[in-house]
Amino acid sequence: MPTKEGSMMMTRADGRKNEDIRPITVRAGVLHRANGSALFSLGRTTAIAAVYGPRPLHPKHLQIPNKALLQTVYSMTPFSTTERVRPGPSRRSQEITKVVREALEPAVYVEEFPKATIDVYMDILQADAGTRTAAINAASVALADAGIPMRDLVCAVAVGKIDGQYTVDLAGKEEELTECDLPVAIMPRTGKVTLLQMDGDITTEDVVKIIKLARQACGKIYEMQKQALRDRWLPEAKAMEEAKG
Amino acid sequence: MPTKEGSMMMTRADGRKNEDIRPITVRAGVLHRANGSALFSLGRTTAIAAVYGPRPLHPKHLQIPNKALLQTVYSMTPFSTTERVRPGPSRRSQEITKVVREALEPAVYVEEFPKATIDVYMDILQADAGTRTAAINAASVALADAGIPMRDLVCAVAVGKIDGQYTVDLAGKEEELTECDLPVAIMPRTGKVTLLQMDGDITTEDVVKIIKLARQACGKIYEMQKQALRDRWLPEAKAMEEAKG
Amino acid sequence: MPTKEGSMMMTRADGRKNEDIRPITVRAGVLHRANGSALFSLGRTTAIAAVYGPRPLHPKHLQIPNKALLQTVYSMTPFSTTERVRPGPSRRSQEITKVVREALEPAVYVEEFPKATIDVYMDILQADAGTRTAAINAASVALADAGIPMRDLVCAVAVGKIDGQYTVDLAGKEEELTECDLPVAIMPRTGKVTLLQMDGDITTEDVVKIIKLARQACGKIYEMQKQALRDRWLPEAKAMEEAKG
Amino acid sequence: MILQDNFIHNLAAKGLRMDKRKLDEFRPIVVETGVIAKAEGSARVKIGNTEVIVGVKLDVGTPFPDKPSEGVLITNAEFSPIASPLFEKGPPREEAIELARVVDRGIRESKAIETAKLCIAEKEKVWMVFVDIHILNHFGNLIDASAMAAIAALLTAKMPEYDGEKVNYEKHSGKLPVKCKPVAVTMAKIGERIVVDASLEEEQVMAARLTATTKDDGNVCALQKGGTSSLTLEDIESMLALSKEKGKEIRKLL
Amino acid sequence: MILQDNFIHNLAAKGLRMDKRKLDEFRPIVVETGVIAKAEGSARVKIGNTEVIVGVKLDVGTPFPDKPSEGVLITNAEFSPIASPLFEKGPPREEAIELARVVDRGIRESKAIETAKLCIAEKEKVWMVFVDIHILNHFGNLIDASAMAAIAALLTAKMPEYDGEKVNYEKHSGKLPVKCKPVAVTMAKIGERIVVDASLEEEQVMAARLTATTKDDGNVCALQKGGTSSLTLEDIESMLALSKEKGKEIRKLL
Amino acid sequence: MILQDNFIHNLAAKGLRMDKRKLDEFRPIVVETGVIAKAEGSARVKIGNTEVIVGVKLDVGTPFPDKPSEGVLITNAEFSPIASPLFEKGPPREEAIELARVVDRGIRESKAIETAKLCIAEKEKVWMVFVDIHILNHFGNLIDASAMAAIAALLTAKMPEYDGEKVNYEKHSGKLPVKCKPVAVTMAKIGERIVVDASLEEEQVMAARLTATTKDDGNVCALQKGGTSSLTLEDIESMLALSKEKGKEIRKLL
Repeated sequence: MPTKEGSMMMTRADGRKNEDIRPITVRAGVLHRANGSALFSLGRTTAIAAVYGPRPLHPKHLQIPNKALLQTVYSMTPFSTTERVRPGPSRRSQEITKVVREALEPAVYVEEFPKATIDVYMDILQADAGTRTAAINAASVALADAGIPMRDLVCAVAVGKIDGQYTVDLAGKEEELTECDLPVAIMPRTGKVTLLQMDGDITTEDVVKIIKLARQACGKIYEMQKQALRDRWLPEAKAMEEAKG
Repeated sequence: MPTKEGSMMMTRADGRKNEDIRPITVRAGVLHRANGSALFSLGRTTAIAAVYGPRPLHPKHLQIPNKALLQTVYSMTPFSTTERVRPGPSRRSQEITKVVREALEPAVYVEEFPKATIDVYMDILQADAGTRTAAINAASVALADAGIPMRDLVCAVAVGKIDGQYTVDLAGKEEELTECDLPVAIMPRTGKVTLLQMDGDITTEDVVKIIKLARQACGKIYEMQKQALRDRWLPEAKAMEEAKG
Repeated sequence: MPTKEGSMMMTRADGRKNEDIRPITVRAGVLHRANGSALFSLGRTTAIAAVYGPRPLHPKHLQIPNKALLQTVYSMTPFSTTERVRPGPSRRSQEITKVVREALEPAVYVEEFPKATIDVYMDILQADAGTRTAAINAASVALADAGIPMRDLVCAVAVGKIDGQYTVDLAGKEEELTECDLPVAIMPRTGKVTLLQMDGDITTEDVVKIIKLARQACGKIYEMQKQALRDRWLPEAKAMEEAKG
Repeated sequence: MILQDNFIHNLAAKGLRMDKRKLDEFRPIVVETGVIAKAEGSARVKIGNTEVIVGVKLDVGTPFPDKPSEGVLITNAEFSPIASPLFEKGPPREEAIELARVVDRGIRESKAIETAKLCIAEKEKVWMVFVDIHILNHFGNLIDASAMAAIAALLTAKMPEYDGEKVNYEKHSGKLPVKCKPVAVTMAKIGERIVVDASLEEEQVMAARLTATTKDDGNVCALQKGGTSSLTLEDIESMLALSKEKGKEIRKLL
Repeated sequence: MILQDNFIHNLAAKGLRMDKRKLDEFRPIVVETGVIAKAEGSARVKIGNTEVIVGVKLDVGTPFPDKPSEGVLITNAEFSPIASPLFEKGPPREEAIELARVVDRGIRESKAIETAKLCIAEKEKVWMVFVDIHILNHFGNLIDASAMAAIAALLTAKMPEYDGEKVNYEKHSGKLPVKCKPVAVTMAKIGERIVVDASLEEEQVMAARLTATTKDDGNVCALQKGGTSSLTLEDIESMLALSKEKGKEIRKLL
Repeated sequence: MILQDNFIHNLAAKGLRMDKRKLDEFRPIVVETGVIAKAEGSARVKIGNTEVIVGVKLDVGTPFPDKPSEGVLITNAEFSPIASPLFEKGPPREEAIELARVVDRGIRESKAIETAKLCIAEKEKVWMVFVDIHILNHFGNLIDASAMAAIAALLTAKMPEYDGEKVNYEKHSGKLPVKCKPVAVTMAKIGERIVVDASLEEEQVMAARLTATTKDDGNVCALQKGGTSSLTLEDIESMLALSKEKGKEIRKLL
């Protein structure tokens, strides 16, 4: 991990220190037709997630006897990027749909809902690097918001290395400058890794250091996610409490 | 409505008066594998429609408990226009498929056939303006030809406004000259409107006048439609009568 | 049929005589997850076929009450030709899928497996003319390898006419030089024709002569096919025999 | 369902609605612009709980052969599954296509965008204006919300710079030339009564609907009837009058 | 179904057919041209109740790299659901693709269209000839009807004018250069007998079929065997002879 | 199924595997190149019964606007139904897309292909390198087999000649410039143990997997975690060490 001194010396295009993540916004319950939902922004990257289910899965031959099928769809809105994105799935979005599902499933008690489906839709409203991690952060809050039993929330952030410095939460042109782009998702309680991808050229030691740094950076995201859920549910809980009392 | 004098003064590229529709051909029973069918030509615009059903709808989850599902498909043949149309549905044809269905359904006793489907296919063989109205005119006769109980036939025509003159049944280059293009479908017995669309820029008063004019112009279409059904079925009815007697 | 003398006079780009087919390789059981499989090469043209089934057909409404549904898919690998083939079905491959199915079905006792499906997949690994005939030759061995009861194997070869000479098993640029390209499939025991297509411009007499020539050329293919099946199954059969004895 | 049908019908017959609105009353409307950083223009519109985002993107492309010196407008709507449990992933369905085309016609026929100013080189290069509609919450009346968001987004859209070879989205040279504010008002017929801004429940029981898009001068520039029943001429006359009145009110919010 | 199968087989064995035709007799053929106003060429062909329309459209496009100075032929068939309750909307199925490709090969291999005359500028611009087949009534033998309609439409097709930039479809400069009349004749094997112009019922029970397309000089330019059964060499010889004879008769109608 | 699950887990806990391999032992690997006549480069790789063919095709195309002087790499995988009864015809599914993208990233991020040498005319013409992966037998660990076959095929690929107008595939001008050998090693976590080169049965019971692609110098150039469970940091450290070691062994076979 970079020392405090080290990181002090280096500031980034947007004024952040290397270990800083961009300003975060998290809100739960933003969509009104879904069973659970959340909006997650990291700087100018914004993901919105909706969760439906658990509900019966049709057609029946897709049902899994001992657990729920977790289905995900990641997609970019056409206006989210500098160059308009053509509507419809791309190879990139299909791969992300898969890795995001595999990042979320370890945290969900899918075994509680045999034969059911839990559907998670993630739309990227604004894209400025880190869309898959934003999608995971939003989806994890949306799953909790839907009342689906979970082992933990999932927190995700991408880390890179610029001019020899580990750099957390790449944004804008940093993605072009980095020697590697390493998105990581973890379950903070245990520190277990649920998403790990990498593009670049670094040593195996660097990989381990970067994962540790990502784990650390996830701390703040985790707090914000929990706060969003408290903001959403505490007033209701209180109201119910009072009604009872 | 334009006065007789007014309309006398103005003749159109094809010699028609403003309130005149192009020569009409209607024939029922032109297709031999469908339960009902009709061909409808308005000048050089020709639509042919086939009706199948009522028949059981599969898969079952699409069935509507208290009425038949009316399904329509409007499509252009590749050779129907000056520039070849690529086969397959376009956004335009999918919208027309929807509005045509909604133009026909008010006339059909769909409630008589719960859980069934009634399928209406409309192919445009020649296109020279007014293809959606021709499709409706053909489909309505085809539905009657199939023996499906109906409140009324549906008659349709497009009206525009050229050089301040209301102009019925736009054809050829008139579509480019008009200040508005307003396709209307009605059920002649009650005068109720089942299709109404408009592109253009006119006053609300003009809209009302144009709808009235369209209703009037539909009178001739209605007569021709009924005649086509009589031509198709009277000989058969007579033959049956004679057989009995 | 060309006389020996005639054919001697004329040798081809690859040194073959007119009635010669290219070197053949046939191997059965090359794929390990399929119920039956075979690889068939004719010069630089290579087809590989996999057979699954007979197995129950879903959805049920596709089942045929008195026989199995024989399903085929012919496809070219992207790297099989000089210009890369775009993945996915083309109109050409869909037509070949159909004619190949109709070339194989006469040889299969489909009536033994009512309501079932037998699926035959044929991938062209290398294409140097004659891919549909190679696919049939491979598929026919794969069906036998799967233990599906058959009236006979199916053997196929294409014959053309270059400079007035009937020329068997066109390869490479011969396809451009020929006056006609006539792929033929037969069941050798009876000589019955199960595939017959032609592009070109020849007399009806020529057609008949060419079919006869193709039938003759299939003899060698037939022997090789049977040998491949013997090579595959004889050791196993012997082993079982010995185990019994 | 049938109970609710009757309930809504009975209410309407008395001039009442489930959510206590008057028949000619919209739910509260909120229009917010500049909500998407990378779009040239954007707006979020809420009508009650219905919520729509529109992003406007610009790019350089070739004009249509029959309009060689005019910019091109392309309107697209995605019914994302996040907005309703009934929306499914996959190609846009009929409803999404109709929505996009009705919004498109309102903009196009009102000549809101001065497309002649979007020509860079005749026959070769013009600006393409992409209007992308994204539904966030579907509680009825998507057409009016989308049309509002579309014109609001267009009104705030900035022109990126173009150096003859590529578009520089980080610099801007003025605003997209938009000269009027078409407003779509959709009216539903419930029983014999006409209501504006139908809620989702009302849409499910309505007999028919009419969308009328009016311009600043009160003229109509687009009409679209929907629904499986018919309208009388009197219905249409009332609806046209209503669309003009409501259009004027809504135009003030843009 | 099985009853009807046996019935047709038994009849054929006696040289008879359900509709009283002889085994080598076509149903009545009607060929009508110029039936589609906006097509450069068109024809409607009826064989009994089977009815097909073909429209020919011309446009300017780029040639194939391996034939830089030849016009391009594109043949397409749509099995519209209007023609049969078994046809469904959607992308063309195997049968439609096969039909289009068999018709295409008949035209292409007979060199009926003088494609060298359709070159406008080598490697750059040539005429594209689109032959679109649209089935109206399917009562069997679509291939022969479509091939007839295709060549009839091509024979009457006019060349629109081209000024180097765009096609003027309202003016014409002569006819499409077509120099011969390929005719497809499809023969079905029913039991041990061979029939021409199979009806829909006969197609359902036939063992196999062979389509032979012959040229004016009697040469064969395309063959296509279909069906799930086989043919003997004798079958093929009879069929080839029959196709020549029937081709000659049909050619007179074009 | 559950019985087999437990069986594999119990074995792994004891450091054993169904096929008697050690936990860090690959099945026998066979690499064969030049197997496809018409491909510029090709390889067949077997890992045990798993078998994959990769063909490399070259063509001339336009570069991406943001990399105007670099060749283009396109990697595609088809899961042909011949390889597994569970593969179906149709567009590539998620697994095939992931496979292709992981192989692609290994080649791309290791800069194995010297794309700068594939520029013919800046902004206009560059070589396109198509890497097509075709699975023949699926018995687990498709990623490693495909990555091996891809780099083996690239290493043997020849450059066809290009005369400024068309590609002559019959003549060659040297080899495709490939300067290193990225190797993908996929490790599966079964219970608490880590195995390399999981068989199909092991893949079905594994909790998670990690693919690490290493370069000649031992650096990692691509990572991809898969599976529905999680990995500890310790797992990842062991896996990275293992991938380096195994990568070195496999590199010798290329």
